[in-house]
Amino acid sequence: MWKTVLRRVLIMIPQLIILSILVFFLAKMMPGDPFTGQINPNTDPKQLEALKRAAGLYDPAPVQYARWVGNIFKGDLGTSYIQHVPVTSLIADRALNTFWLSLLTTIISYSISIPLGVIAGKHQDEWQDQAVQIFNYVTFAIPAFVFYILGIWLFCFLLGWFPISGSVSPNASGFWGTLGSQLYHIIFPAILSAVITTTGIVQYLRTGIVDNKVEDYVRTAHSKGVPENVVFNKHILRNSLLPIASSFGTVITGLLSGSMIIETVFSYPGMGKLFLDSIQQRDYTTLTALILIFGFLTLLGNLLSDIIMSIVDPRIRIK
Amino acid sequence: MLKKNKTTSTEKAKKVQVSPPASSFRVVVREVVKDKKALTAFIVIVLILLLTFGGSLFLKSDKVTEANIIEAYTGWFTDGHILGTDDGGRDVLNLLIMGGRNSILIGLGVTAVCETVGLIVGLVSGYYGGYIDAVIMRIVDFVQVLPATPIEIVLVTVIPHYSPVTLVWIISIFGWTGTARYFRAFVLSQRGRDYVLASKTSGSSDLKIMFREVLPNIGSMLIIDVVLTIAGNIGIETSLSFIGYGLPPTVPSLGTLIGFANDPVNVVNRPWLWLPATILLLAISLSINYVGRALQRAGDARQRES
Amino acid sequence: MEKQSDLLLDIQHLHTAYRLNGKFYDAADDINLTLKRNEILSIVGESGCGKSTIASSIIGLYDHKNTKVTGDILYNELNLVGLNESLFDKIRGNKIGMIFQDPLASLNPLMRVGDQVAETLYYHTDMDEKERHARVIELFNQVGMPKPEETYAMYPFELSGGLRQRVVIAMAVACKPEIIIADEPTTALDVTIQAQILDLLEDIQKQSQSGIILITHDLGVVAETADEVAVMYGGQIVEKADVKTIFEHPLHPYTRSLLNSMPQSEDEEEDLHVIQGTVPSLQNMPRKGDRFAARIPWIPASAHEENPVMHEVEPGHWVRCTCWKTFHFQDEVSGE
Amino acid sequence: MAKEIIEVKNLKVHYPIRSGFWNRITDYVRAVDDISITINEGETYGLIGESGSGKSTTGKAIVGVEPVTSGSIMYKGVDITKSKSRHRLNYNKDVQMIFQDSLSSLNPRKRIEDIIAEPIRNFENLTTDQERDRVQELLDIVGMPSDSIYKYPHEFSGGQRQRIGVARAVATNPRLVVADEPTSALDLSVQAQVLNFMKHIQQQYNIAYLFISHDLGVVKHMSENLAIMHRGRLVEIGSREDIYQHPMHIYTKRLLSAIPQVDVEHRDEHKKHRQEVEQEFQNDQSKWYDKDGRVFPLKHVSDNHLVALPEKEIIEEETNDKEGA
Repeated sequence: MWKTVLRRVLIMIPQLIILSILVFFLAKMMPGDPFTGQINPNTDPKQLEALKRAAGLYDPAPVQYARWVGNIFKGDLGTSYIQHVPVTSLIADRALNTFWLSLLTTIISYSISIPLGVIAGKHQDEWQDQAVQIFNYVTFAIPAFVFYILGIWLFCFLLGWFPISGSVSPNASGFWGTLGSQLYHIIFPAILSAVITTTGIVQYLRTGIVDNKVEDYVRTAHSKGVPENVVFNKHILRNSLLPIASSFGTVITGLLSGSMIIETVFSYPGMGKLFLDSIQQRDYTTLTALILIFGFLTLLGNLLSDIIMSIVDPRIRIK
Repeated sequence: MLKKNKTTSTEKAKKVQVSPPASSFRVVVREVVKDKKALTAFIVIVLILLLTFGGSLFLKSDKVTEANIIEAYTGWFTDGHILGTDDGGRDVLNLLIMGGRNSILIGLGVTAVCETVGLIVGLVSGYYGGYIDAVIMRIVDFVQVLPATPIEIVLVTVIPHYSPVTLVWIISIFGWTGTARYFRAFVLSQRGRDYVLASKTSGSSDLKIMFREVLPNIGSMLIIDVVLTIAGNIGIETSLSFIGYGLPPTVPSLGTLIGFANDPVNVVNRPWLWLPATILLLAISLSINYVGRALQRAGDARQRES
Repeated sequence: MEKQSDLLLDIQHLHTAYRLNGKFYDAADDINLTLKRNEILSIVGESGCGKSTIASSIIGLYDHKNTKVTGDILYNELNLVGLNESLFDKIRGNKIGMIFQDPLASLNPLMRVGDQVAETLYYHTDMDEKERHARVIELFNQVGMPKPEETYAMYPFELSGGLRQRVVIAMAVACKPEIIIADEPTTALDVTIQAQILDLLEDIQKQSQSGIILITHDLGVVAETADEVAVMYGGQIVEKADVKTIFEHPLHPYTRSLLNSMPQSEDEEEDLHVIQGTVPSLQNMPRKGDRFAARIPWIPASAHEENPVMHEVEPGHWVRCTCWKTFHFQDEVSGE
Repeated sequence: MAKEIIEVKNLKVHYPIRSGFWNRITDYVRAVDDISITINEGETYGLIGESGSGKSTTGKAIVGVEPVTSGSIMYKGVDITKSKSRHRLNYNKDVQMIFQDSLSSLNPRKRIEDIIAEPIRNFENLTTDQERDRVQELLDIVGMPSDSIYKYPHEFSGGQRQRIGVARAVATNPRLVVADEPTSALDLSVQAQVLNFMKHIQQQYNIAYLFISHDLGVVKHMSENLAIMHRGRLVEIGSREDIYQHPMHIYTKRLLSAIPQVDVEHRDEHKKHRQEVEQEFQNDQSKWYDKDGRVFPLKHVSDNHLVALPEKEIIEEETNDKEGA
């Protein structure tokens, strides 16, 4: 198994390299440079040229790339054009916000979708299943942002149950007060994005259960005199949960790309919001760093999926 | 004499009732007519198409998007604006019609590109297998792990002479991989079937086998995938427009209209700006998906039969 | 006279119907069979004749929503038809063991094979985990598993077809059941493995004094292993006798046709016998008259009974319909 | 002496096994490992083996749909293991195939007419009318009604579909048809029908069959000469009589003894004999297989009876036995 995992990690290296090259060229395509907005507009153009030359902006691309990568390894992702602070520190607390939102979303998402998938699979074609199918169809069909808008309109504006923006109330004080306020701000966006991400898991689980139910080995288990509910839990459900376990990584990946929209709708200060703010302000260093981080996390999510799969599936584990 | 006998037997055969495995098109018609809810969904789609495509025939795009500050934020049913006006005094109904058409067109455009590319890549990868497949799948894997939305947004902002066509290409960069995977898996399962081998021994070329033997078996899958992908792609375009990085500002989109809801003032006080567009997009997404699901069920049922 | 206790299973007027497009059709139609201790009863017939339906009816494994079972399946005075599920679970795997056709599909792919065998013991014995493990190893030895200890921790995909079927057999006989139902146990296996598996079944039967119902389409397997034989066509038993009688004095036209179409005759140059027409589907099966009549059209309708029933032509030899009396093959006519 | 139609020489089909950390090729699966057979015009040549013995791979290599690792397959004096030479010869016009799974081998979305006409369209220039007449004629030969041409595969039963498969295989008047387990998915009575049609067509058009099967009863009924395969190699080649009456290799004996016999009277003797042979097979592995478990090269014991014999003593011992018998 360790060989499989190690090989899988090694596969990530070329992917990372290609990703970084891609991001590098994307960054090159963007207008502006580190001196934009930093230097007094009255500076002599010749002096500016000299500064740029000294900063290596006229070096051949590979040299610049190598320097850029070298800096990344040193933990230097550049300085924000606009805020004039290191990008890393800019991203750090935003990343934490996104992390909490994603974590809560994931927890809610699985705690909704697994029971729903089990109910639908167990009561295939009965009313329970049909109800889940309707839920599933709606969450699949509605574009996420439409769902968020309708949700915020109904629950935040009309009913006034949840705050419409921010990550914490400015009036919150004390440890518990702050935490409570944070949770209050985070819970609704988390529920909304959790509901919209259930589709895949519910569908996989339902299909898995429905398919496994008619497998011969289930008949064998019955013929051994294993009670019905044990056959379901021990044989059918366990085997159907396997592919779900590996979906974990991809769910995280999905949340990352979804963070942009949910954070916009709720004005939640996370990485997605930071990304959109940066693009609006033409803060290209921050943008580049964020794309790189997004890409890296996506790769990591996929790696996680594969590793989980290789641990839980004996057919991959033993080899 | 012998010759004559043969022709008569052939003619007799022609009269015999034949029931081919229903063609993809027939499945569409039959399933949609049989399922009343799907029929309703289908009618909704037709109505929306009539409204948006038919309506936009009577509109001039530059007129629709022309700003007229004096008339800004007119409410519903006032001054001849059934759905009021936006911040630039533009008629929301006109924007809705044009935006609906544009969003659907982008969805169709992206689907056309992605399905074509995905189908060809899936066919080649699945049929040839081996190294060709391995290389193609590595590429697919890589494109799939790229963070699509951020890159799309950056491309939208950095590409010069940016137009709706550019947007179609940008979204398509990331859209073809799912389709390619889907068809590859199917072709891979067909490749092992003996009818492909039988065609080979019958002297048919690889190209002929791929397009004349394997492709017809994909037919209904393709239709289902196209229908569901259109809905998904409309979603992607409107999402991007919603956050301000989809269609150019001069080109109306449902996403842009819904984007008005990002301002709390609009949410509470000016629902005409975003609510109609939200409802229209909801109707489009739900009905297209419903038809897609109905087709999928039909396809599954047929697979079980054979 | 046989002792009463030798009778393991007494099936009377069993009807098993499946729902198709809202209507029920008998897939097993008025089945009467008995299974005795130390006996191998073989049910033989072509695909779709209803032989597996009988097996699933006995062990109570069918889709309860779309299947209707009537009649009696008596096991020690206990009627298995309509038996409460929790009671049935005490019998399945314990008193009745089942072996299926495809050994790979019948094993849980994600569970160690040893644990799968031990699961049976868990539900029917008081053994603790250690004892169960020991018993599984013992069983693996008994079914001729080359390395029982190593095999215990293996997954089905790591074993060959023959070894997988040995696991399935170990599972079926773990609790020393009185009745073993083997549904096409060797169809998915090579002939050399088939021979070993059949031998194994016979050995187990001798040791445990159980009765085996062997369901197969292979007449050779029947001839080699069975004691009693029931030949099925179109959901009905058409001929029933001991194995010698079936192969040496077959009477029913279907039995005779089947035996004739086997490519084992000494005269290789001659054409094989072909049974005209095809087996009608469940929905199109004629429910009146002789179901095989349509495939022997040269026999006059008057030769068939209106409602064919089983006749005991000799003690223990039962044949459905009276058409066998006038039956002859087509070429026998032209030869006259 | 019959003229030979195809000569397989030292055919090898190996698949790489990748393992270890770098997924390098560490070994090969020797699916077909150095086999040579000759098929004569108009005869049925039986190829017998258990699953995984390489018999199907051999068949596919002969039809030209399985890439060959080494060795040659000579047809009309040309080695057809290269696709170029197959193309030049229009090889598949003369060498066709019948498959085991009749449903899988017929494209579900094509009508019977188009299925049977496919090889005709690729190899012959016929007008639409001529082509249709040819298809009708072929359906007639395999006993299918003429209205079948407008139907689709799913409308037929397994036996009927297999007859359509036979019609397609003989559409271009081939000289050799490779039949890969053509009846093993069929019921007994339907199997009889298909086998009868195959024999009739053979007599009518002088087609040679390579009949691949695991069923020794069927092969005995069909073929004059046969070869037994085990672990990718041939263990014994000979006439029907050689193999069934005087088997020499322990594996052949084991295979033959394992066939269930419809002889209730003697079933106990048969069982005893089978178990003795099995015992011998288990005990004498080292005598009949080399240290890697490979079958030895074939040696002539008579003109056309070849056996994979290891040492001289056994040959003598066995031939003595044979003479004694």
